[in-house]
Amino acid sequence: MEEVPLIQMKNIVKVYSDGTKALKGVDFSVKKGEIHGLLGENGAGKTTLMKILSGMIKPTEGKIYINGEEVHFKSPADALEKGIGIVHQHFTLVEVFNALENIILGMEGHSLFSKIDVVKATEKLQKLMDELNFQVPLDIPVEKLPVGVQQRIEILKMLFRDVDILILDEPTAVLTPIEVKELFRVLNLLKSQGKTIIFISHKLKEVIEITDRVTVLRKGELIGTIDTKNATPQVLAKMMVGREVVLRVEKPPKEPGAPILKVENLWVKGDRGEDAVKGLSFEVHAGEIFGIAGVEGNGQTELIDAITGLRTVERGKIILNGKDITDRPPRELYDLGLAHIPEDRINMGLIVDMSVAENSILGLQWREKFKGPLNSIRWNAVREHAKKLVEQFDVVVPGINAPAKSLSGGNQQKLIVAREVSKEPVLIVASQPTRGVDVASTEYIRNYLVKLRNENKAVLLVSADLDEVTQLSDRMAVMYEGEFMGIVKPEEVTEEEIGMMMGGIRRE
Amino acid sequence: ISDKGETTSTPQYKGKIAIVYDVGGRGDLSFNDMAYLGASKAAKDFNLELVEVQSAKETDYLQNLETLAQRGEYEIIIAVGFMMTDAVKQVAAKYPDQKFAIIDGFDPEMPDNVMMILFKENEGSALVGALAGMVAANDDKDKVGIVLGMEIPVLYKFEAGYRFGVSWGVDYYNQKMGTNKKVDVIYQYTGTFTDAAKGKAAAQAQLQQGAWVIYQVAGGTGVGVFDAVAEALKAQGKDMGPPFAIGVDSAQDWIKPGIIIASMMKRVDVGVYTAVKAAVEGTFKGGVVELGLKEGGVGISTIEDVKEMFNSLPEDTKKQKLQELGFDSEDQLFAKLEETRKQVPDWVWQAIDELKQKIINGEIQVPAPMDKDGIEKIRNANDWTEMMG
Amino acid sequence: MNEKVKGFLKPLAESLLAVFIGFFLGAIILLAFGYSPFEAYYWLLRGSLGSASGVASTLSYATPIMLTALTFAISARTGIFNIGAEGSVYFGAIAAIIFTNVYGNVLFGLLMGMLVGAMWGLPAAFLKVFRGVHEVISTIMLNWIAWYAVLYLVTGPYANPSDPNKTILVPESARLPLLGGSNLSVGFILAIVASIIVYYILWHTELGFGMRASGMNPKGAEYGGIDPKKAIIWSFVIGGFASGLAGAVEVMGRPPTYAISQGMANINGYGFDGIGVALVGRNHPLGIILAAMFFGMLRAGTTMMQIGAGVPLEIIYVIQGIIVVAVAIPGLIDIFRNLRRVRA
Amino acid sequence: MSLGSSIVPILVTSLMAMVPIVLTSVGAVVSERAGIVNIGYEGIIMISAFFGAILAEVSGSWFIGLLGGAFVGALLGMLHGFITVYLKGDHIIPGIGINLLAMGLVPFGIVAYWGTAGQHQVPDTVRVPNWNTTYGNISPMILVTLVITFVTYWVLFKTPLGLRIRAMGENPEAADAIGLNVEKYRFWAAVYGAALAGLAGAYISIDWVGAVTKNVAAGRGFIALANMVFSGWNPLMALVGGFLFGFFDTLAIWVQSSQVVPWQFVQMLPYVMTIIIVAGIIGKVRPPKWDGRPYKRE
Ligand SMILES: Nc1ncnc2c1ncn2[C@@H]1O[C@H](COP(=O)(O)OP(=O)(O)OP(=O)(O)O)[C@@H](O)[C@H]1O
Ligand SMILES: Nc1ncnc2c1ncn2[C@@H]1O[C@H](COP(=O)(O)OP(=O)(O)OP(=O)(O)O)[C@@H](O)[C@H]1O
Ligand SMILES: [Mg+2]
Ligand SMILES: [Mg+2]
Repeated sequence: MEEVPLIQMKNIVKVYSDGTKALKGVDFSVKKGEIHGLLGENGAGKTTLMKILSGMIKPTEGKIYINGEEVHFKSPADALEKGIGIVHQHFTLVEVFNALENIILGMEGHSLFSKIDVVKATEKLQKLMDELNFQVPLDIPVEKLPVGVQQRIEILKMLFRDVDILILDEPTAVLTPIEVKELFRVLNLLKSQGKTIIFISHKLKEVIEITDRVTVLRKGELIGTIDTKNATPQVLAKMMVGREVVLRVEKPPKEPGAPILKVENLWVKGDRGEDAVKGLSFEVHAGEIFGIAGVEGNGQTELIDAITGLRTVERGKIILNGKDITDRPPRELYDLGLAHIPEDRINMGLIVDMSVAENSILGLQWREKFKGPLNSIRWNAVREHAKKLVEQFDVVVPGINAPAKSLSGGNQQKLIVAREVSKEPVLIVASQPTRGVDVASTEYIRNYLVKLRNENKAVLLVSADLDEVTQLSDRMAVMYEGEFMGIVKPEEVTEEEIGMMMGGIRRE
Repeated sequence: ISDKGETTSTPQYKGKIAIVYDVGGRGDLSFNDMAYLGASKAAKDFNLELVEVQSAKETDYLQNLETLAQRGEYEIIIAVGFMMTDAVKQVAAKYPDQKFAIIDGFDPEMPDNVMMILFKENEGSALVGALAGMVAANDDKDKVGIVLGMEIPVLYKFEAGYRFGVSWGVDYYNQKMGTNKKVDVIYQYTGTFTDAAKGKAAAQAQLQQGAWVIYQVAGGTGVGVFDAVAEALKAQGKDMGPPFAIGVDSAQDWIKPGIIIASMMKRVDVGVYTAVKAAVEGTFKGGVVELGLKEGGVGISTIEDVKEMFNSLPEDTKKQKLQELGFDSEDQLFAKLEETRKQVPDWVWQAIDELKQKIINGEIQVPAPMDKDGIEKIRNANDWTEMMG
Repeated sequence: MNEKVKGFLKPLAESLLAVFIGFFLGAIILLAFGYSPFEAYYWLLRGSLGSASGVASTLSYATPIMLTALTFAISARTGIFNIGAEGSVYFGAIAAIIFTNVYGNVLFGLLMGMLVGAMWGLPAAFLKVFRGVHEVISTIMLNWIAWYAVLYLVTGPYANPSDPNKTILVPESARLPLLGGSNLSVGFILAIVASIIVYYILWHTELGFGMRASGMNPKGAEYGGIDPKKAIIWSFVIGGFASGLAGAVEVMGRPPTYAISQGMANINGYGFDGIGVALVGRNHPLGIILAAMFFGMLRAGTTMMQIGAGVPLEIIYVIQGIIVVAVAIPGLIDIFRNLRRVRA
Repeated sequence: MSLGSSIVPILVTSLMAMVPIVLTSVGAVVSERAGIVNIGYEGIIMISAFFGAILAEVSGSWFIGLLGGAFVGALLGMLHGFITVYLKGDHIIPGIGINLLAMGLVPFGIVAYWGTAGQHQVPDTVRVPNWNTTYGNISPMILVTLVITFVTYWVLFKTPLGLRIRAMGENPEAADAIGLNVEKYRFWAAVYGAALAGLAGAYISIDWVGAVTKNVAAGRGFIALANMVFSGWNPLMALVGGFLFGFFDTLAIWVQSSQVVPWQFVQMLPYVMTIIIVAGIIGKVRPPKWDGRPYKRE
């Protein structure tokens, strides 16, 4: 007799209000007591599917069954009611609240108007933490806690609600290897207690290590579900990407030229006043791609911000082409030959409400060829410029007067790359240049970075995608808590060595 | 009412007159209402249709007057308030055949189709000042108060007249009783004509400092003055002064019976009536018409005045007000007002009459400063004779 | 091109719908108090558009609120809610009076009015940029401060010795010429020109590019080599110019007064009316020209509305308020479309 | 009489003047703690003062008048909440609209309903009974204001409801994710804020000054907003700030009689103080993170 799955999602379709078709009829089922992996590239629809299962959003079409019984979730409350809890990819914590407040929020345990019984709540939580041997400080505002601890709070928040089904959306993306190990211990413990876990990740090895079964999505479609014991990284990768060969970039050997960017003993503070970059020194040469790898949140953002003039430097010096550019505004840097592909294209790289044409001159608007008399902008020249960029880089746009927000993510990124290259820079700072970008565009952008290097430009590349860094870089560094764990040539290190550096072990 | 504004003249009326109110508007229980009183009385007496136009802002005056003048169908257009002076001047020049009257407005170059009706508020204020001064002295108090609106020079005439009257009244008392009392005037420009809360706070401050009678010259802000005095009385378990408040412009006594002992009446109604009468009877002449005590243009309110003012209200409003005040009939209201006045000895009222006569026959001249220096001189003067000089 | 037209038509339609809602609810209120809305609106229209002088007064009313609306709009485009136009109007007016009495020249008066108005924009700008004070709070406070400061000048040092009810007059040599014997001065044309200049600045200059970019996305603007702080300061300054001009025009070109009257009754309230105009005009200078003329029409029509239909003029403010609340409803048009669909 | 011996009457007047500002500020604190900005309190105070007086007169009961004022405020809060919470509209614009509306509706209503222009005095019989002292009246509303302030503080910072409200203003996504109905909490917080402003309006018209004038709020709605910022979004501090405003306003009137400085400058003082305080203190206080931002789930 066929066992009834705990969760069954049938023919799920999701069309977002802007017309994006995120899911195109996906079937998904999970058995009780298993750890079920959900795998897929960026934008495959993993998060969307889980948001539907957790009641955050409603499917455009499709049915959900829990224990064989159809359910209609109007809100997360309904899903929690059925024992389904989710830890989101982007944490949903109230930053000024402490862990206790975050965890008991909505579950305070008595009438809305009576005093919160902190002692009782603490006791209950402490018991839970002791059971799992999974501790967090309860009385410190969570914004002061490291991300690893924040994630524990998120997990405890769900366990406090006695969920039977725990969904974790890319929980390991921000964790060090040691923290990952600890997380896996707890997940196995929970499984032994009879809980069901859905585990989302891009990381094949992790999925193979922790899950019982894996479901793979690609571009909003179900590719299939297999038992993990039958899976190899090669099989999964093929399902995920849809072709056998993983991206390869042609990179002819090249002698680096003179140093273009020099960073000397750089100290930079993060948003919360902590030292995010701690005394970094390095050089990037002409005709070289210098890659920086590492788990996100280890100071990469602050480093790039400082170099590109968006964050003040605490101590140290930045020199571009022989000129001291420490704490100079972006405008001056661009005039000195800097181009910057920022990690956040929606909030930084583009003014998404402005047109493609307007965006095509962001950071160049004062250049001679766009300027007319009386501080005016020569829109004809701008439009020509935009048309040229769009053609050269094959950016798919409804029209150059269309707002940038109407472009797909990949095309937005291409537009940014095109514009930055049009600055005719000597140094390109590229931060997560292919995040959330489809395979074809990824290939294009990576090859373009190599082309720039071949044209004797200096490229500083920051990426959380280890493959990207190792494939593109001539030299690479691994960043950990604001410091470099070592600067190496990619072909001279093993993946294990890099993994250790990412986990904070310095290489001598 | 559908053809109310059409140019076809309505057969049952002999003609039309128009009145333009200033931003205070009809129903202010004060200045504009007095104008209405005069206009409606004239309209009735001379069988005229009355058209009323309200102004929301100062910039409306020109347009309101011009719109009316353009129609060329009014016997006279009456502009209520000095703020309209410039507008009247301009429109009158453009429409020389149209007769105008302006209340409170003066301009030396005004065209001669405009009658400028001015009032000697200083004279009226002197009478209520004398009342205040004598009541205070008689009750052995040494302070009276005046709460004014925004500090604009028109108000200096009120302040000066009041100060003059207080000083005269105390002097009268001292001579009568052989004493040597002094009564100071606490004054306060609240900076607003509309915030009753400010008026109340100002009056409270004055009462706390010992003011025994408070004269309000502050429009909507004055409402708070009445309330503050009422409260102070209530705190002493009284429903009748002293301390008293004094009203302004119209006979406001009925608004808070027992609390307002009298009002400085500015007979805008008389002015308006005079102008309409002149226009209708063909005796209209441009230029200044100044109405003081002598002409009955200002004065201290009598019970009769209050009755007239009260009766000019629409019947519904009257009923509603009586009910709000807690009276069954008008008679009850007026009885209460009579009683209020009895709180003050008869000789005080007689003395006020005496002052009035002296002003009328020119024996006494009440100062009327028009600027800051002028009022400063009055404030610093030692007694009323010094003020006159 | 097509997108541009569409981007223009929808807001226009929404504003028209808001106007319709305002009139509709206004009619209900009129009916509730026993007035005839048809008569009221008939006389309103007739008074404002039915004659040459009606049109002139419509445009006279439109002039200052068009300028103060520009103040609001240019800052809104920079992501700022500047409600401090009121204060700049006061200062612009008093400056025009003071300086034309020093040197009786039209251009000089306008210039000084604008300059002082713009300077009054600076405190709020600096508080925002350097101290992080929210501009809604600071401009509200600064409006009060401006009110008392200018009131002091009006009643004190610059009171008119021969007519204490107002300030000294703008000398004849510094008065704005009137158009064709009407009461409408060239101030109206200045306001139109100012609108076009603001349009030009916002959409055709590097400065405007930076301002709009900062308004939509300050982080992106900074990345794009724009200093959002500078953009904010400029938005206050340009806004101050417009409101200062409004004040100057009111005293230099609004017969019969040519002065500030006591209580500043002839120059107050324009700042707040301007916000409504800007919102109905969708913070677009061209929309503002239309909206200002519409609001001017409402004001100009009230005289005839009173004479003809006996309706209290405050109803006009009620209608204005309803229109602005309606404008605040996002996607008004879509909501109506859906309603229609539901009913059909 | 020296200023020193005037201290008791000044304090009494200050307490009475404090009530509308504190009520409105405390309401605004709750609303903004839940993330809803409303700059229409000025208009709400005006409209509620008007309808509060009508309701008191019609019913013959001051109690109904106060409740009615709060109720009318609540209705306007619902309008604001509907636009900002459910339709995800801008938070500033509806407030501007409500203020404009009030500037027309109240003068129009005074003429249309009572037949007097610019002002209407509320009869003593329907005014809130006060304790008459020789230093001035003391209204029970002072006590009510204190109670409301302390209870609001307690609820906001000690109870589950408060925890939830604050979560809505800091991170509605977090609240949403654990099954709390963000829209419901935000909406009712906006209504609560407006209802307290409505109560403040009714207090002005049927208690404190006993009159409805066409400018009955006289800027107090705006002062209350400034006071809310000053308080760091904390009801207890709002009480302190509101008292200080009342105090300085009253003091200005007492000091003014001396005529040492032009009165205009004395009147300016509270506003200058606000700016100085807000500019100086703002570095330390921070508004709720999602204050004024519509929350959309998708
Ligand atoms: N709120 C939204 N509105 C419109 N489109 C959206 C929205 N959220 C996600 N999408 C789109 O839906 C698609 C699926 O997104 P989803 O977040 O589910 O992907 P994912 O598999 O979780 O990717 P990642 O690995 O990057 O987290 C993408 O194309 C994304 O751009
Ligand atoms: N708001 C919008 N207005 C107009 N067109 C839009 C809008 N959003 C998306 N589109 C169009 O719909 C198409 C699909 O967009 P979508 O974001 O789903 O792309 P995608 O498949 O995720 O691509 P990518 O991998 O590049 O992100 C794009 O061509 C885009 O131009
Ligand atoms: Mg995801
Ligand atoms: Mg995409």
